[in-house]
Amino acid sequence: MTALDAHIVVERSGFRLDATVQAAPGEVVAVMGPSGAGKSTLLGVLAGLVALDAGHVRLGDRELDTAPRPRVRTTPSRRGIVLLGQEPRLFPHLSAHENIAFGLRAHGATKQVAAAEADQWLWRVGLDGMGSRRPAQLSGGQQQRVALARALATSPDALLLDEPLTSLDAETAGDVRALLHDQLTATRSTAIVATHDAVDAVALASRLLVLEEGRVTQTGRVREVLAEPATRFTAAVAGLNRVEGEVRGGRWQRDHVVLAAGDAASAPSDGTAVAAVFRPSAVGIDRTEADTWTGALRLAPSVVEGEWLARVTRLEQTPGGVRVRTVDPEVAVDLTADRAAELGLAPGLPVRLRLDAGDARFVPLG
Amino acid sequence: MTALDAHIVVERSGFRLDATVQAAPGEVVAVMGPSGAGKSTLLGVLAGLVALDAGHVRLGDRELDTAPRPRVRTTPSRRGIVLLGQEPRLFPHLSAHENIAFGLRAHGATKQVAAAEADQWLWRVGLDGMGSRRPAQLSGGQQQRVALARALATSPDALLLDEPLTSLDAETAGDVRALLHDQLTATRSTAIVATHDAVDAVALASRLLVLEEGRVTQTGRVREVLAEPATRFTAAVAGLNRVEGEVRGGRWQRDHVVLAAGDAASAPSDGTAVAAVFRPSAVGIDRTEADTWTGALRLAPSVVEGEWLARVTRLEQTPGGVRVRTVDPEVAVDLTADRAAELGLAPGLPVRLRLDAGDARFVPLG
Amino acid sequence: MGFAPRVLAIPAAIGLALLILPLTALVLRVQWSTLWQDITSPEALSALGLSLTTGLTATAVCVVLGVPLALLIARSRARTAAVLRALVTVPLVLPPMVGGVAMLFLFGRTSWLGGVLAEWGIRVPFTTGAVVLAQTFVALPFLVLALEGSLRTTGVGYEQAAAGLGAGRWTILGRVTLPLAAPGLIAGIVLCFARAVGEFGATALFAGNAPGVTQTMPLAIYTAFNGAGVSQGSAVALSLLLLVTAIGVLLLVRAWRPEAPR
Amino acid sequence: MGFAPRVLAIPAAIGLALLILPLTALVLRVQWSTLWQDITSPEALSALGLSLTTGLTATAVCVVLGVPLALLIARSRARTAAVLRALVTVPLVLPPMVGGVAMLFLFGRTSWLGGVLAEWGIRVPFTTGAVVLAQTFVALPFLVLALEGSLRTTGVGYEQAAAGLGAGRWTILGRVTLPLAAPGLIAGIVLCFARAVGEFGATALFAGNAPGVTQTMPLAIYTAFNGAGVSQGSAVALSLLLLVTAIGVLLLVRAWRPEAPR
Amino acid sequence: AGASGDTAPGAASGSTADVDLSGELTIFAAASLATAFDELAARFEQRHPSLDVVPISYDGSSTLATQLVEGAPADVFASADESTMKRVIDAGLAADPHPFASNTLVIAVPSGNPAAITGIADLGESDVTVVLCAPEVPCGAASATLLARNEVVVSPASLEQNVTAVLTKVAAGEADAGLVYVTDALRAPQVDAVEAAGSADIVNRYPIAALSEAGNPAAAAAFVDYVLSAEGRAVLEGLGFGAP
Ligand SMILES: Nc1ncnc2c1ncn2[C@@H]1O[C@H](COP(=O)(O)OP(=O)(O)OP(=O)(O)O)[C@@H](O)[C@H]1O
Ligand SMILES: Nc1ncnc2c1ncn2[C@@H]1O[C@H](COP(=O)(O)OP(=O)(O)OP(=O)(O)O)[C@@H](O)[C@H]1O
Ligand SMILES: [Mg+2]
Ligand SMILES: [Mg+2]
Repeated sequence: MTALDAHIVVERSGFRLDATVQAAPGEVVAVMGPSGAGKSTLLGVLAGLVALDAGHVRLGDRELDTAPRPRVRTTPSRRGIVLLGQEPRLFPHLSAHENIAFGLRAHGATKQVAAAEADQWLWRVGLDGMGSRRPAQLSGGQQQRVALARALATSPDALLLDEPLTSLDAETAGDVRALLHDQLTATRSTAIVATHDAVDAVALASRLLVLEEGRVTQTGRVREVLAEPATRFTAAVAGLNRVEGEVRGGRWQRDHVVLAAGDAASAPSDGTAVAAVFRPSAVGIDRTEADTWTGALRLAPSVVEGEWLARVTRLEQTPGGVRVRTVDPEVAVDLTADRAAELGLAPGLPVRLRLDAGDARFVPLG
Repeated sequence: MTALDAHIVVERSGFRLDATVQAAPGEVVAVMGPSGAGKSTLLGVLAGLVALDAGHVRLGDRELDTAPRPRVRTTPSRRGIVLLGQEPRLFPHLSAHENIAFGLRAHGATKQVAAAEADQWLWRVGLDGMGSRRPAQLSGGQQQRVALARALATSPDALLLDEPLTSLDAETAGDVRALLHDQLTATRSTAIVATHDAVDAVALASRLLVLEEGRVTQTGRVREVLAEPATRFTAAVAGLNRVEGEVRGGRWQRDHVVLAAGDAASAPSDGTAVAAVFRPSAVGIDRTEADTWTGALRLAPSVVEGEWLARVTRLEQTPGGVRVRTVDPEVAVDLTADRAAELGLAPGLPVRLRLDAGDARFVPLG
Repeated sequence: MGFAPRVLAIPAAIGLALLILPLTALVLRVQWSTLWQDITSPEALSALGLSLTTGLTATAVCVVLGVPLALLIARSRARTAAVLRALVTVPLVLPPMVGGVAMLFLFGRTSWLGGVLAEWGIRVPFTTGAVVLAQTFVALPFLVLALEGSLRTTGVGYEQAAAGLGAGRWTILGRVTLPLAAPGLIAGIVLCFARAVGEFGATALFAGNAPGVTQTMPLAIYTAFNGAGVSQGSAVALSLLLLVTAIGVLLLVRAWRPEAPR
Repeated sequence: MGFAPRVLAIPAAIGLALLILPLTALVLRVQWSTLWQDITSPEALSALGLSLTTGLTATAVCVVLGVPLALLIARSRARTAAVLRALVTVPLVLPPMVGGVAMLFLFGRTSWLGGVLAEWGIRVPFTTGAVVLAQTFVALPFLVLALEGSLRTTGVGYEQAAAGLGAGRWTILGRVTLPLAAPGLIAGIVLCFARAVGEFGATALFAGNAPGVTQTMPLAIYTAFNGAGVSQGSAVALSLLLLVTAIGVLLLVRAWRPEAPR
Repeated sequence: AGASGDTAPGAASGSTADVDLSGELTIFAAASLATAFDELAARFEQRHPSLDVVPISYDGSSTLATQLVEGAPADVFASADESTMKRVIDAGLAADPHPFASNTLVIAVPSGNPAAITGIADLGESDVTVVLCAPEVPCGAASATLLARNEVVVSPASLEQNVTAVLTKVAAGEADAGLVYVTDALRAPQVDAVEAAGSADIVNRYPIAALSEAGNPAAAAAFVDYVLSAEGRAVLEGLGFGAP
């Protein structure tokens, strides 16, 4: 049995969303995707704020929406679904406390109960004593927490959260994430959480759905998706390099990059398209003997397994050190700040990259 | 010479901001702090949107604000400072293109120039072809990018960015971060960037200012601050454990946790307060022989250097595996998902933690 | 003046002066000797009572009919909204007297509707009900247009948020839509009540000028003005009475401002 | 009806009917035989021309004075705003006839101001200028109150964003504040123009009724209505003419909607 | 009170005084009759204690006529001119109107007569600001005739909608002179009257009629009779109205 089962098609000029979403009762599904992929639109359809152009939305055994015909459209308040939108949209004329109570009252709580619960929720999101403030008198992160409390407090059949933890600092985000996790688990809510942070997806959801340009490009258990990203985007989310190539004679190859493909060698036949997935920190980096790209190419030995020449395109400072981005193929390399200083890298320079095939995972392309 | 020099005091019921900010010409300063610490208020004062209760704001050799008397208050448009607020507040009645051109026009560009530049900026933030859309027809991340382009396009003397990269996915955020970095470097803009992400601070800023409850708790070069966090908050941002204790006889001690304090032993005298800082992944974890906390305590040997008993309070799924939070003292431990499953941890269980003193850094308390 | 150019204080002051100076001139001409007598005469008080009763009733009717109408227009597509707005604007343009004639033509006994009503024994014109009807007719557009402006400015974002939280339509209306449009609603109610209380032309024709039944303050002022010669003393006195009372009522309306945004 | 309860369509329809049916009744009584003659008579056309000129001028004056005044009120603290709003509301409540007398008291040659003006050789009453003045006096509150409602609803968030981008006060006013309050501004202009064009009482007393100089349409209609003639045919015809013209102008105002939000 | 009117219907008024009238009496009267009819109604009510004279509705004659045609409930209608009364008669609402008073024009000037107006010829002077009633309304029609007879050409500053408007402008000192009815000039304290040559020939007559749909026909007839009676006439004359 599925709690939520939807096939959603929305047509807009220059954009088409066509996605299937399913969630078992009590299951939390994370939705990730690049900016503009259609995450908010998807949630908007489920909440009844965006009209369906084709498909259906089912919750439990109720048909909430169908289109194009017979056209059914259940009004948002009758869906038993609560949406926390990407813009929190706290009611500016109500205090933080009244904002939280609003959701509770809308779900039928009496005045007293709503007031008492709202107090509790304020405390839970760390805003004890700020209940009487208007949203305009709260900081961005405080507003975000009130909005989250307002949505969570309603404990609906299904909860839709659109980037619930943005504008929170690491520490507060951690606390709120734990609160959210506990609440979702305790109420056994079916929930869909759109997020940009793999940390949220892993911590909150059991399944991950990757949406790109309106289509689902990958779906599965969160850790599995992150470990075997099917697209560049998912690899970036997981913080991994992903290079597409093919397997020939037990070796994985992409242009002049060749790796000994251990288990990928069991692929049915030569020429299978396979992506190599590896962590940026697993890649070794060295200056080449020559100072210029053409010089480096001239000096380059013929293809060596696990080693290749690359050109630096960008250096990015990261908390752990420096991330070096190279082409072709596009590979990111992490190294410590000391090592980066020692190498004296700069965009445009040629470098020699090394990768132990054991550090790579080979994923056949779907 | 400093480009920006401000001492900012703002009084509000239950909140007092009292902070000094300085930035050299062309310097980028990151401001981090918990939700509600006063970051947006600080930027609001610099931009002239929030009134100063005491102190001053100087830009170059111009006195922009002084208070309480003589009270000077320069109108926002005369400051040569541009603020990208936490809420992007794109003008709903103008298209994306017109929104970007608005900032340019406000800075005196002619219509043609503004239009041409706006086109370029749309392209730079990856929104080519979406220029004619109204903000309501853009996704959250697209709006954020338009707002950023609108602010950057003006190339002002000083730029204030309040969480410029929220609601962007990892990949887009990376691209925009690089764009922002290039732009700040190329125009040698003095900039203050409020952010919740250490990645932003490291990539964009040379100095970091940590603001907590309205006060500056730490300031310095970004990497140094992150390496030697002076508060729990900063440690959380840097992803580190920070435990305060004291040095006695060449050993660092906090309750029943004792570490051999190598270089901290050179501290002037015994009893000096010193914080131990270490990565969660550097901590080893094991089940105790006993299944209950009291049982574990009973069985515990006397104090052993580099080992202590702790109780699990929370388990958090992370992309890398599992983070185990323990008390007392509060220490987070990272371990792989496999290892976590093998240990069968749960909140409330006692565990034995191990830390090699070589993995810890000892920071005397200021 | 917030972020507005400061020189605008000059036209603002001129505007205010234009509105206030004539009233000052009026007050200066008040005959203080007879003022008390004029405003406490039984006719004056009965007219005042009638004005307040009918004015408040008409305002209530306008709220009941006008708020839905404003919502309808504000949430219609641009084209439909334009047509509806034009229809609502029409009665505004009409000199009120013509409005009164029109209502007489609609409800009078020579009309079809008037005939039907007469058969049921209902006579609309020349009753206190007719006063309320006339006032509603002239005042309704003000409420609708002022509120519609605010409703459109507010947009549907917060309504969506409320719907996303599972709030029903009535809850959204009462707790979100109207409170957020409160400045416009209050402006509308003020305009509406002021127009209803000051209404003269349509009432004079459609309801008549029967003291105690349909003679509201403006009609009493008109009668005093026309009848008692040109001393205008009592007309001015009555005007002041009307003014003070209406302002009093309006200040009460202002005081009721449940949840003002920002 | 957006997120509003659907049953509200019923009162909305009733409200609309109340506004439209009387006009239908009026149209039904038009004497088609003399209609063309009535509305093309030189007097009618001159009155119409005068009405349009003065109405548009008065509206322009109202915009120039009223927009700053609305801004002043909308961006004042609650207490100041309440006082200012009450002052602006006063002229609304006054029957226009009394307003006319008040203006006569202010600008008439027996008054101090009138005396000063007379010394400079300026006479205000009996001139077209007086018509504009009277219309401005009665119409200004509508613009101010309707716009103020919208300005307050919009808030200062976007103005802050614009200031944060370095925009000057005039830019903010022209490109942000007014476009965002456009629904209210347009509602205000519509109310203002409609009230100015329909204005009768104050004009009649303050400006008089000289054809070609101060005889606007409502005065012409009133004259026709009170005329010795046996039927009000020409009064009705003139009313229709006024109506159609005013609606035409208002539709033009609507068409001008530079940058409508949402 | 003796009945000595020159028209027959009023003759019986003395005797009807004894008839016991009861119920309500509703009167519609032209605005310029306000003072006179308030007085008359009060006296009439005193004579007939069980009769309740509803406060009189005053307005422009034309407005009242329109209302009567559309069904306004009234027993008596007193109009300021005969053509308006004709509209009511044409609608079948009244049968025989009786003129009960008349009025003539005078020149109204602000008190003190600042422009030193001495006669109708002065109204033609170009430096004199004159306001008149609009020719469409009765007093305007009379004014036009009067001026034409005296061959005076006036360029009025304004053609007012009614007498009150003329008086207001004169009283405010805004106009130097205006043509109004005698009764109006008498009522206005800040206004002096100057005789207009030939005005006696141009008389405006006020007709009164009991309405055929009157709810209280007896009282209506009695009131009409009372107005026409000597006592009624005396009251009217006291306020400046002439004989019909
Ligand atoms: N009202 C609208 N009209 C037309 N297009 C729209 C509208 N709203 C959104 N879009 C477009 O639809 C696409 C999907 O938008 P959506 O808001 O669902 O993206 P998203 O995945 O939530 O992105 P983000 O991560 O930036 O919030 C985008 O390309 C956007 O530009
Ligand atoms: N208008 C206001 N009136 C009163 N208090 C306010 C107002 N605005 C903000 N505050 C309070 O001032 C403090 C600082 O707010 P500020 O917005 O500067 O925080 P912040 O550091 O930007 O937080 P965040 O990371 O959540 O955006 C908060 O405690 C907030 O509640
Ligand atoms: Mg989104
Ligand atoms: Mg902030």
